[in-house]
Amino acid sequence: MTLLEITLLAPLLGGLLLALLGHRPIAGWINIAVGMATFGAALVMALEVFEHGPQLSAGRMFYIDAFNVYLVVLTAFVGLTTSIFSRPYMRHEVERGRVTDRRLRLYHSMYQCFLFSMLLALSTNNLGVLWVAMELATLTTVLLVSLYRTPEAIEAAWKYFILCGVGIAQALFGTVLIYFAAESKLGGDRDDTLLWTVLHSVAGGGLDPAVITLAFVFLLVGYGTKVGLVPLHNWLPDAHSEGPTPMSAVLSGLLLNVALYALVRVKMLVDASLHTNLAGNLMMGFGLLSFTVAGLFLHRQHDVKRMFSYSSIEHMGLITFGFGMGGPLATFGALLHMTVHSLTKSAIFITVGHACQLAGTQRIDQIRGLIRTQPAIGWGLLLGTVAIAGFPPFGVFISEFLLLMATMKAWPWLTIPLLVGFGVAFAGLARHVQRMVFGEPPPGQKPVEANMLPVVVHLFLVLWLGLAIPGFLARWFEQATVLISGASPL
Amino acid sequence: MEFAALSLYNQAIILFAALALFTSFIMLAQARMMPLIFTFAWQGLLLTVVSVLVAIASGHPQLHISAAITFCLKVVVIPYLLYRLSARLNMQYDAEVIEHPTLLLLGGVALVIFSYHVSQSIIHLSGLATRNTIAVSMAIELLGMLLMCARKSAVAQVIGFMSMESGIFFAAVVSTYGMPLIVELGLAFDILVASILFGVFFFHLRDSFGSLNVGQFNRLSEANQPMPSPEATEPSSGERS
Amino acid sequence: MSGAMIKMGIYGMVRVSFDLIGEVRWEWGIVVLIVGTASSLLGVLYALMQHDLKRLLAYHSIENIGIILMGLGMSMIFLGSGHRMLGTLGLVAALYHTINHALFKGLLFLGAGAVLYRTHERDLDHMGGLIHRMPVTAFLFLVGSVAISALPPFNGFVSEWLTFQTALQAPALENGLLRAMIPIAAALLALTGALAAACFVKAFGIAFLGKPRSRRAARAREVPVGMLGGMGLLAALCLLLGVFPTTVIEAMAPITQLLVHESLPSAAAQGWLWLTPISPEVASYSAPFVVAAIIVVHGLGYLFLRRRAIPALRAYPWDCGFGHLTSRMQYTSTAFSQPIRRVFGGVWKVEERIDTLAGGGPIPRVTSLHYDLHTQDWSWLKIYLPIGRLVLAAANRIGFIQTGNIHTYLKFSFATLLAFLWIVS
Amino acid sequence: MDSQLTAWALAAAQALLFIASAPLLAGWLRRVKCHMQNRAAPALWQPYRDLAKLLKKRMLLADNASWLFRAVPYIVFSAMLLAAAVVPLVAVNLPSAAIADLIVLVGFFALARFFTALAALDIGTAFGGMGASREMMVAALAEPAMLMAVFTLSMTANTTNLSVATAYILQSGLVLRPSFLFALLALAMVAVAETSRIPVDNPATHLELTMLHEAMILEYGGRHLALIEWATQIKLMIYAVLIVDLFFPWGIATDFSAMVLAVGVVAVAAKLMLIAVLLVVWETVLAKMRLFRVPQFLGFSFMLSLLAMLTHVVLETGG
Repeated sequence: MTLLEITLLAPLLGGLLLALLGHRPIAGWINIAVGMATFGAALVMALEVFEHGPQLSAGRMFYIDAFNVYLVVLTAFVGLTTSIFSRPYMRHEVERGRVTDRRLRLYHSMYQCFLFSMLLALSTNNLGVLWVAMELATLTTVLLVSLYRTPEAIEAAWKYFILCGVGIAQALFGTVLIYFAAESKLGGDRDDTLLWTVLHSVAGGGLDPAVITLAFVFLLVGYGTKVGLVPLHNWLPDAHSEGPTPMSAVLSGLLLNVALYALVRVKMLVDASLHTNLAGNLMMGFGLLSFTVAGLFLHRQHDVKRMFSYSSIEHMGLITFGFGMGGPLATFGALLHMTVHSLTKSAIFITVGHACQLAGTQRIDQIRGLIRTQPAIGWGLLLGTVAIAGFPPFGVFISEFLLLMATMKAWPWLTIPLLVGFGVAFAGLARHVQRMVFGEPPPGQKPVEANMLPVVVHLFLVLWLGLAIPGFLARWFEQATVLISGASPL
Repeated sequence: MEFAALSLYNQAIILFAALALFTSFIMLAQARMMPLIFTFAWQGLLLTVVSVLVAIASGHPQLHISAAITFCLKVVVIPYLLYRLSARLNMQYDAEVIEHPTLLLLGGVALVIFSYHVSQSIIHLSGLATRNTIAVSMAIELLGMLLMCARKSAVAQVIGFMSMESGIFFAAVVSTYGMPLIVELGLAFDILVASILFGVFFFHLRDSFGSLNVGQFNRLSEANQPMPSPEATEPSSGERS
Repeated sequence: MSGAMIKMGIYGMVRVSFDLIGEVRWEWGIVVLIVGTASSLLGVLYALMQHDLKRLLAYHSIENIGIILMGLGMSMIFLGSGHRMLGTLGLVAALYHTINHALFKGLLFLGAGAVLYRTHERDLDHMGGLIHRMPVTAFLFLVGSVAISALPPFNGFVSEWLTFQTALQAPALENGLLRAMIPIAAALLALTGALAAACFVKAFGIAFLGKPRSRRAARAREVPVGMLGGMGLLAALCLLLGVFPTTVIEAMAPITQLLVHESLPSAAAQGWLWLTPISPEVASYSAPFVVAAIIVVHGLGYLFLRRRAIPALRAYPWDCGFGHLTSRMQYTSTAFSQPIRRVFGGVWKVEERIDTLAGGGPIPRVTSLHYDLHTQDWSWLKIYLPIGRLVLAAANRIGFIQTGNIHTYLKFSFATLLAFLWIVS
Repeated sequence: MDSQLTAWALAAAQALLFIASAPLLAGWLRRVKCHMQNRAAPALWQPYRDLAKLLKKRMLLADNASWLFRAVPYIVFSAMLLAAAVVPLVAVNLPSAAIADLIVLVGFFALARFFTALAALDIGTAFGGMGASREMMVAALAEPAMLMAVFTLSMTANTTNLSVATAYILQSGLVLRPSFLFALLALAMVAVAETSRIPVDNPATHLELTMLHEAMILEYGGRHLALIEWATQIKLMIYAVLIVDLFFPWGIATDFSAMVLAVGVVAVAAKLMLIAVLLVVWETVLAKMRLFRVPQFLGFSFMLSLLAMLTHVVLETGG
């Protein structure tokens, strides 16, 4: 069994096992164990890829290169830490009566299935399977979003389901069009035609530009819905705020990344066959719009998880903008930003989850004085916010700075909206978080059982990435950058 | 190419495609629940027939498989599920009010023209005689989306969604003789799961909101929400350092 | 906190702009230089108007960041135009000032903390006379003040001197505009330095000198040895870094090697006694001599003047013959900065109000006088607040996107798709 | 090694000569002024007598004077002493010039001013506060103007080392640089402001509305006052020497033979006498200006120095 198979099978089998096992207390631990197995296998696989270069599995079904392997590791890692967090969190939710035992089983099972679908989406070599996995990810998370069965949760899940379903259907149409273009070019073995490796190798030779352009529009709208690009983003704040917090952490930290990954893969194809900057320009426009609008939305939030989900939209917009800009520096920055954003945002959601349990509500104006009631949570939230707002010495600062630099080089005038956007977003976060952390705690507020280990680990990693990108990681990013943009940033 | 010069198979394909498009329009205008579901099943059947015809005409036997899948899903399983659900939810005789039906149909016509315009740039690639059906498939997809936009009922939305999928599937059949098998299987699996989930959600929705009118779901609206009170607008430059 | 936090920002900038980007463009240098100059000047001007000690120090951080940025900007300009040595000089100046700022700002914040600890006052106008009650703190704060005001022989002076030296090499540039611009920036740096000195004369003078202005200040005690030790260490470092700059610059060589693959061998070419950043003919500075001279003068003064003199007599201050001196007759911090406030009037929004209450009687006599002064940065009023309002208004309006209605959302999606299809076809 | 030693000895001698002759310049200034204004003049060495008297007097300290108050005179004096040591009075190429360059010189002045202002605040009198506040304002405005003027010179000579700059100008002979003209004017105006002369300040009054520098040192007496007065005289002399040596360096000694040195002494004495006369004329024809006219005055000098710099860049380097 190859490492890749372990990486994929562990969550799949884990999901089945957890579905059979029911709600026993050990389920939480098994969840963690499966996460660990996945992460371990992914890490070893990553090291192998790092040493020996891209791997194509037997039957060419899976393709692992520098770009997706690091996302695989990131996914497995955040999946692991979130499962560590979710054990006490979900137990607390059961105690509060928000979740029944049956649903806890559903939660655990779906959690692993969701991880499986994301890992599949990342590692597959087939654009069609990529689409299938993305749809699967939607289906599994729909159940998780509606876990609490409150009217709001149901409503959010429904919107998520319909909007993402529609979106992903557009992506399917785009995939069909790509297949159409490739098929008319290649003929031959039909099963190979949608393979990424095959497509990428023929793309330079000229897939039909008109078809590819149309396909890209459909794919952009489709996967863009999942990325949460404005104006396709409307499902995102609902789904993030109404689902259980571990779900929000993985949705923000991982699902958006995977969708963006799909988009970038497609963009690589399109760029290779179009020789214009159409794809990049569309992505830049989309990204900038999302970045600005989401920053404004931050100001008007009453719900803390909703606020941070808008922050996710904002950062996704920024990353899309970066990838859209292309060029080694921007791509490097966008890759780095993807990483640090996932780490930071999942840490923030974990902290926010504890904070909400502490205050018994998600309403910002009722969460106060965290730092006094439970300093670990208060500091976690504060540092997380500082990090996500792009303050040095955290890694987000470095990646945002890189993106700014790249913008300054390629599109000097766009630096201004970017800087304004940073300011607006920071103000939006600061005005809410400051009061949540430092305000006067309401009487009778008691600390809760919290596992801050994932937060500490995540923030530490982000800090580390901000202080010094470790050599192997830098080379890794560099390889990925070369893959995507064709040139090295270093 | 002159239409009359086409083989009978191809003429039949184009005919059935036109009929499928027509069913889309019917769905758009159909206010009552049961006929809507049936129309959807009819559309599925037309697609199946097209697939089989294409399979025979082009000699791609694997299209038979996808035709079989389509038949099972779009003609049997999903309509049946929807029918059962409507019956259990006691809404099979419901009819919803369609606002501006004429405008909606005109919009549908515009969409057909639009998709024809869009597909003009790509159909030259196809070697198939029936390549103009690509425009039809895109139109079916867009009409499905229009249906979702226009209808208030959750069931109608699901039908619109499924109709979109049909359109895409149709596009795959007429442009490239279907997708690779693994993709088709995955797709079928996803659609099956989705339709089951939709069913589950109907109950949840009714439990939570008392109806399946999705237009009423706006608990999570931000449009009329006031801004958070501006407590913290005092200058805090002292903390700046 | 301030010292370290800001370091991080500079660190990030330096690291990214020199390390990752590699090729430095001089256009960016201009931007950095302008931003640095503006923030240093405005920072010190705003600081001057503060009477809250910590806030005053915070504004000085803005000023010092500006100075660091000036060094960096010039470094970028020189590097970008191919003058590697001079670029290194600018970088060394910036890095040196970064270290120095951390040291003296840390010292000053600790000092402010010590004062806060014993008097519970942050307002300068409620302090006064602390030099008698807290002599050691006063001395250490004075060291910090001298250092931040860029006076020899302390560390702040060295880095500012290096910045000046960098600026003076502007004739080496080909671009006439730059040649003219950089010296002007340097002159503004001089203005900043002089204003900083004025500000710290005010801060130290009002807080530590004169008579106590409040009961708390009158009852203050010296802080515990632990706190003094921390400050003492920083003060010693301030002096050491000021007196032995050559050693420091040599120690920084690996950093500059890493960043721009260059170091400044000429800086210490004449031995540790002489700091000669470019060559001894161009400029040199010997801090050890300065310290030695000050010590010698003090020694001679003691030998010839103090030792033989009769012990000094204590008396009322003369004060041009005015009578008894009370603490309320002293200059306040507001009064102290009044001339500068007049001169640079446009920089702040000044609200001045004088309430007089005239007593009754045939000849109106002023019985009570109340003076109220409120200064705010224009930048806050004219930039931040309107922008803040604008953002809030925009945020308020933009809520319409999130109607909560799934049909609206679907329409967005549909419209986007159609629009794009229209665009590309 | 031997020549090194001689050079150092000469440097020390020059510094001593500098500080020793500073009161003489002040005396000369006063004398000329009296003549100009038809008053009976004091003796040329009257300043020495004043200093000696002050040095001998018993100290009288305000009762709340702190240690800072007592240390300030020494700090101020040593700053001026150092400044005097680096300015080439009689000869260039002396090793002491390397201790500090023009910028450090400005730094010394700033150091002295900083501590004088602090000492003024120490007692807590309103006069002290007023003096300190005004002095710092004037300094803030004068310093950039002065540095700009100095920068013009040092950009021409490509050095901030005073001795090297003087030697450069001496060597290049008579060059009619417009930038130098502007810089000279600017520097002269700054010097007037910095040495507390009319029209910025009036060193001779104790009228509260007019005084700047005097207000700061009101509470000093005895040897402290002597040191501060002496330092002030040195400062005046430094400015005078700066102007004459930087702009009119002719006659200054470039090697250390006795003859050349003697010529240097005579030349500098003559030039200083002349500039003192000019200063007196200036002070006699002008009236003290209102405090808030001072910024305009210094602004004008800043503009001049800016002009100097720009003419240097635009006209003289052909950039």
